[in-house]
Amino acid sequence: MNSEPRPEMAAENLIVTNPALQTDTMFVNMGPQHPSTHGVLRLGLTLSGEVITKAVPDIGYLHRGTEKLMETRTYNQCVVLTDRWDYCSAMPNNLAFCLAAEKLIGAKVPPRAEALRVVMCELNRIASHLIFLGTYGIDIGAFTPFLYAFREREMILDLYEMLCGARLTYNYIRLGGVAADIDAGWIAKCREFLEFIKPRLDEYDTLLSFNPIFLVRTKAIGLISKDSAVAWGLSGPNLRGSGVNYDVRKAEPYCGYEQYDFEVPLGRTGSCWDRYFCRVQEMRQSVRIISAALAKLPSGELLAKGIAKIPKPPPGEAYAHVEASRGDLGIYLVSDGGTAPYRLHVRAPCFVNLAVLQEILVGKKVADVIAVLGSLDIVLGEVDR
Amino acid sequence: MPLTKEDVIARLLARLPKAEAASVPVRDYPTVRLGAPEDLPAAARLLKGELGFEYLEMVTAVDWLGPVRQEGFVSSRNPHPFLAQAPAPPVTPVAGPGISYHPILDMLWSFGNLRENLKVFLRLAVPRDRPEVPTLTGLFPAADWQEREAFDLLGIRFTGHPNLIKILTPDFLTGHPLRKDYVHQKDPYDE
Amino acid sequence: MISYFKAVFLGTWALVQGLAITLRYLFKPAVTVQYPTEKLLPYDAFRGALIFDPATCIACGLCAKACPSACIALENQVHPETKKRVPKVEWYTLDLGKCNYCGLCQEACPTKPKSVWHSLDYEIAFSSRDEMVRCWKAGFPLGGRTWDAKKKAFKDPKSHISVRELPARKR
Amino acid sequence: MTQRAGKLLTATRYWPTELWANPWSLPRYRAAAAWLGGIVAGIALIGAGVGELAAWGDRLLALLGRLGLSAVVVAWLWLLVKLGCVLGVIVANGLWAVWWERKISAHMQSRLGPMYAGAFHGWAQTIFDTIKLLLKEDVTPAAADQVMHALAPVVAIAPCVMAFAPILFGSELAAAKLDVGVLYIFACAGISVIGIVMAGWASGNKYSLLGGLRAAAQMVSYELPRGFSVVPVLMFAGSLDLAVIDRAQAGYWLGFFPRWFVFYPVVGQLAFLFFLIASVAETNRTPFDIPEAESELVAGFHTEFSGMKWSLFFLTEYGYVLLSSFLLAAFFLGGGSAPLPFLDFIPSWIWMTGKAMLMMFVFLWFRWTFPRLRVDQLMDFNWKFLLPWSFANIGLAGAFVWRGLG
Repeated sequence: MNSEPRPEMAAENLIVTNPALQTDTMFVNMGPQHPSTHGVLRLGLTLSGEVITKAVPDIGYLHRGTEKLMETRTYNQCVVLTDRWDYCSAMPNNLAFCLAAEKLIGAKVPPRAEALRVVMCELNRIASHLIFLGTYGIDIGAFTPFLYAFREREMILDLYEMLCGARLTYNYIRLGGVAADIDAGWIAKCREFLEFIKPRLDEYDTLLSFNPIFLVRTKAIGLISKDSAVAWGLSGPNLRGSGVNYDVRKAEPYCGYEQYDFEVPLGRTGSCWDRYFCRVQEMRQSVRIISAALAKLPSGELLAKGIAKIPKPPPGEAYAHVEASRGDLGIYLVSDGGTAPYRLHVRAPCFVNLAVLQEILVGKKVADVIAVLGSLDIVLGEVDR
Repeated sequence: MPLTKEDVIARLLARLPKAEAASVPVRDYPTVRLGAPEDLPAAARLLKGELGFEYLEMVTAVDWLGPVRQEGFVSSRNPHPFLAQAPAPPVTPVAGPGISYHPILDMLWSFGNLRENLKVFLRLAVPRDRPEVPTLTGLFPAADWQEREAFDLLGIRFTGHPNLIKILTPDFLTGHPLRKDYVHQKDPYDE
Repeated sequence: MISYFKAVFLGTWALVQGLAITLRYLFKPAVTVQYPTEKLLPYDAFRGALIFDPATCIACGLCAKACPSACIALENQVHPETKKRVPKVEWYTLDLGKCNYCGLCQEACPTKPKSVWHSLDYEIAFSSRDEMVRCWKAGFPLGGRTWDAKKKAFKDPKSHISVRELPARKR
Repeated sequence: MTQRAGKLLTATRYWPTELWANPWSLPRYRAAAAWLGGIVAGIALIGAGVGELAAWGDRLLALLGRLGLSAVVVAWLWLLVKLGCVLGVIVANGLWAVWWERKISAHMQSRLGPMYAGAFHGWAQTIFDTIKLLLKEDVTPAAADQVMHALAPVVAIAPCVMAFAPILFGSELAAAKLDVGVLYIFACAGISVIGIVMAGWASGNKYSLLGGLRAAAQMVSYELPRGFSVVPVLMFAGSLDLAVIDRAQAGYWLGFFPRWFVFYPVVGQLAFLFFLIASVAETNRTPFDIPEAESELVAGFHTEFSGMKWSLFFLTEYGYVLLSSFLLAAFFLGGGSAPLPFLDFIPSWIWMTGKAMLMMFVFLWFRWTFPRLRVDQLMDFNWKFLLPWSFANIGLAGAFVWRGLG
């Protein structure tokens, strides 16, 4: 099986354009109820044979208007709503909102809380990337890695349940700190998990990453060039898969990320496989960060002093962004001095990442739609908010 | 020689005579207030071309009309034994002290320079009744959906946008939900 | 030519390695729980269905204020003679259909032990809207009762809140 | 305030780190191992007690002959008996294969699979599923071509049943003795694709249409390497008759090493692999399941089928899996001969079925390990790799035969 890209067989050249052939295009409606659109995404595909000539993503089926809802909630209550954006990795959502609100309030987060935030966000990154890995396997047709990934993710969810009582919508990171402390038992369990996941990641590499069938399905598919990735505003592994070295954790370190030694995995060509493998490598880096953070966990308070139960930040505007599992999650927060945010805007990474789909799908095959869409790793809860 | 925040503001102000440094900046970031919508393409070209801000991060706006109105909120339809009306939304926003509301939409763009790790915010006040702003889709493809979102939720018309249609809210919904005077109208899915 | 055979061989070898992994797991014990016959007990911190104890409640209303989705409603008892409010709850309702399971009410509750807290019950399900509203009044059982909107009467919830919440009552 | 039924697992969270540390300490693990060993030994012993099924068939035929009926009636009766047996095998295989697939896939994925129906490891699950399918409403979409839609599953399954006629279920145990058995099987199996294309076209669904067309292209293409990869076997055996091929593999080299075709150096293994791959592609199973690729085409050509029509397609698929498994066993794995001389006491039909089941396991194993190829890659693989190399393999086999090694 050769995985070399062959320009003469490139899908772009297969679109029938000769009018003498009397061919007709076919409109295929993919979603919102389709097994592989990862939620309620609808794609309007115009096909010429099996080759796509036009793709129109249609979103909004899951729009819940959280930005509006937050205008009538106190800052503490807003944290609860942030959980619902990217429900596969809710910790960074909590964190981004809290960072923005803390900027407005001017709170100083204690070091132990910062370290715990890092641990939880990185655990969440592993959990989220495991979901990606599993579902991407299904998209490509391999069912088994999905259940392996969920088996490992289950352990992370158990850790979260032990910690804060919830498995998906944590409401753990609060204004000025975190809600619960970890004890020796938790740390032991977490180390057990970290030791367990390392060989599993190698198994995924065998089952998926370096499986020749997987390689021919994802290498040289869905290419996004460096310039194109930046111009479309991609972020997270999608941007780094194209070789752009931009990670908020390195660019604007928050929560003391500058203390931890980790690498930012980069792809080379911006293909589906590069984006996929960036995530796999990020899991390895996350394991590293968590181990380091647990090793030198500072002691002390969990919550900053002097934050009111119902905070009223002084009027002003703040922008905070974090490297969420799916990219650069930015929160723009405006306070008018009241108890509720006057205006909150989410720069949702999935929403921005998804927009590139309409460009890169053209000329691909139907089977590649799934490969490309899956590699962008969207969560419709965050796309639609 | 690395670019600094001050450089960026200075270069922008030098090119755009009507612009000024924003009086209320986005905390910790350089913020420039544009004088007129016509300045925007020039500013964007300057940012993208000469200053290397190739990354359009955010397009949004703030409606400074005043605290949100709560009429029309959908309350729970679960039958309640003791109350005729289910409990209302928990917090009624009140006007903060010392802040003046005025009927404008305050646009906000955020550009990033990934090489220098810099970010710059552009602001622009547009009137609520005729919010027209030139589009940036030609320069930044990322503006496509973000502008559509701002159009859908805040009703800003981006002149020159190739496909300015609703993106998040359903087709039957009229009005722009993130405007402060938006009142929920009954729709078939309320029940 | 050599590279061609090498590619074929390495590809086949990678596939065989994948097969070896799945074969290995074939002989490992399953990690799943046979749900209806086996049930996991959640950790003590677990935020399951909300539960309320009228005996310890002082009707301060902090929980209702803390709730982000307005799912809590309550009314103070009024002293029959003086007509003054006493720190006792007359009725208390939890709309589990609106509950976010965020734990803010439990954190806001000032009594010790908590008067409203997340039990360990993860098996709540409703078949109609009125079942979602759990009501507590004097004389109601710990699990509360639900309001039958058609018959205008209280009834016991079809899905009982299990007694498992008792050891995990939050302090 | 009642605690709902169910055993509460308080002590341990089910973490794989705990469970896999020492699996033999788990009672259910030991019990499962004992059951497995017991079942295998039991089947072998029962088989040894029953003896050759072909002999029982001869006895039954002799019994029919002694009833005093005319020869024509006996022939027809005998035909009906054989037809019933083959149909029974196909239906029973549908039940068994689905259950087996679910169990195998579950255990490969660290799950248990069906556990409730029938008490013991959910053995009755597929029977209840069949009842459900029988009772299900038969929906024909409004946009469908009614006649074609109803006809498609029949056109798909009929050739499958026909193809089973010369299949060897043990040495000399076949419904029909055909000198051109191999050709006949391939010819019949090729017809099913018409049913699948009909299904895809008649459904009036774009996904189904794409699935049907993909199926047509794929099955027609993979017929070729499938046919060519058995040519070395036919050359070695010198016949198209499955019974002859079976007999040609009996006996042992050096008294212990079975003379199976798969053990012929290089040529045997290559032919086996090519035939296996082409068979997987013919039966539309992962990694070649693009006609029904559920993540792209929802369910491909059977998206719009429900109830019994759908299960006929399913029966066809599993029927072909069984057919391919038996063919693999007969062509390459020595048919009914025992792998070691001292195991001869177990009759040939047990060996044959066992080897077929092993091959079926390989099918399942592939399915639950590999991702799926894309349409054009699948075609590339066939025309640019499989087909040329199966030709080369024929040449290699020719060299073997020429040197008198066959």
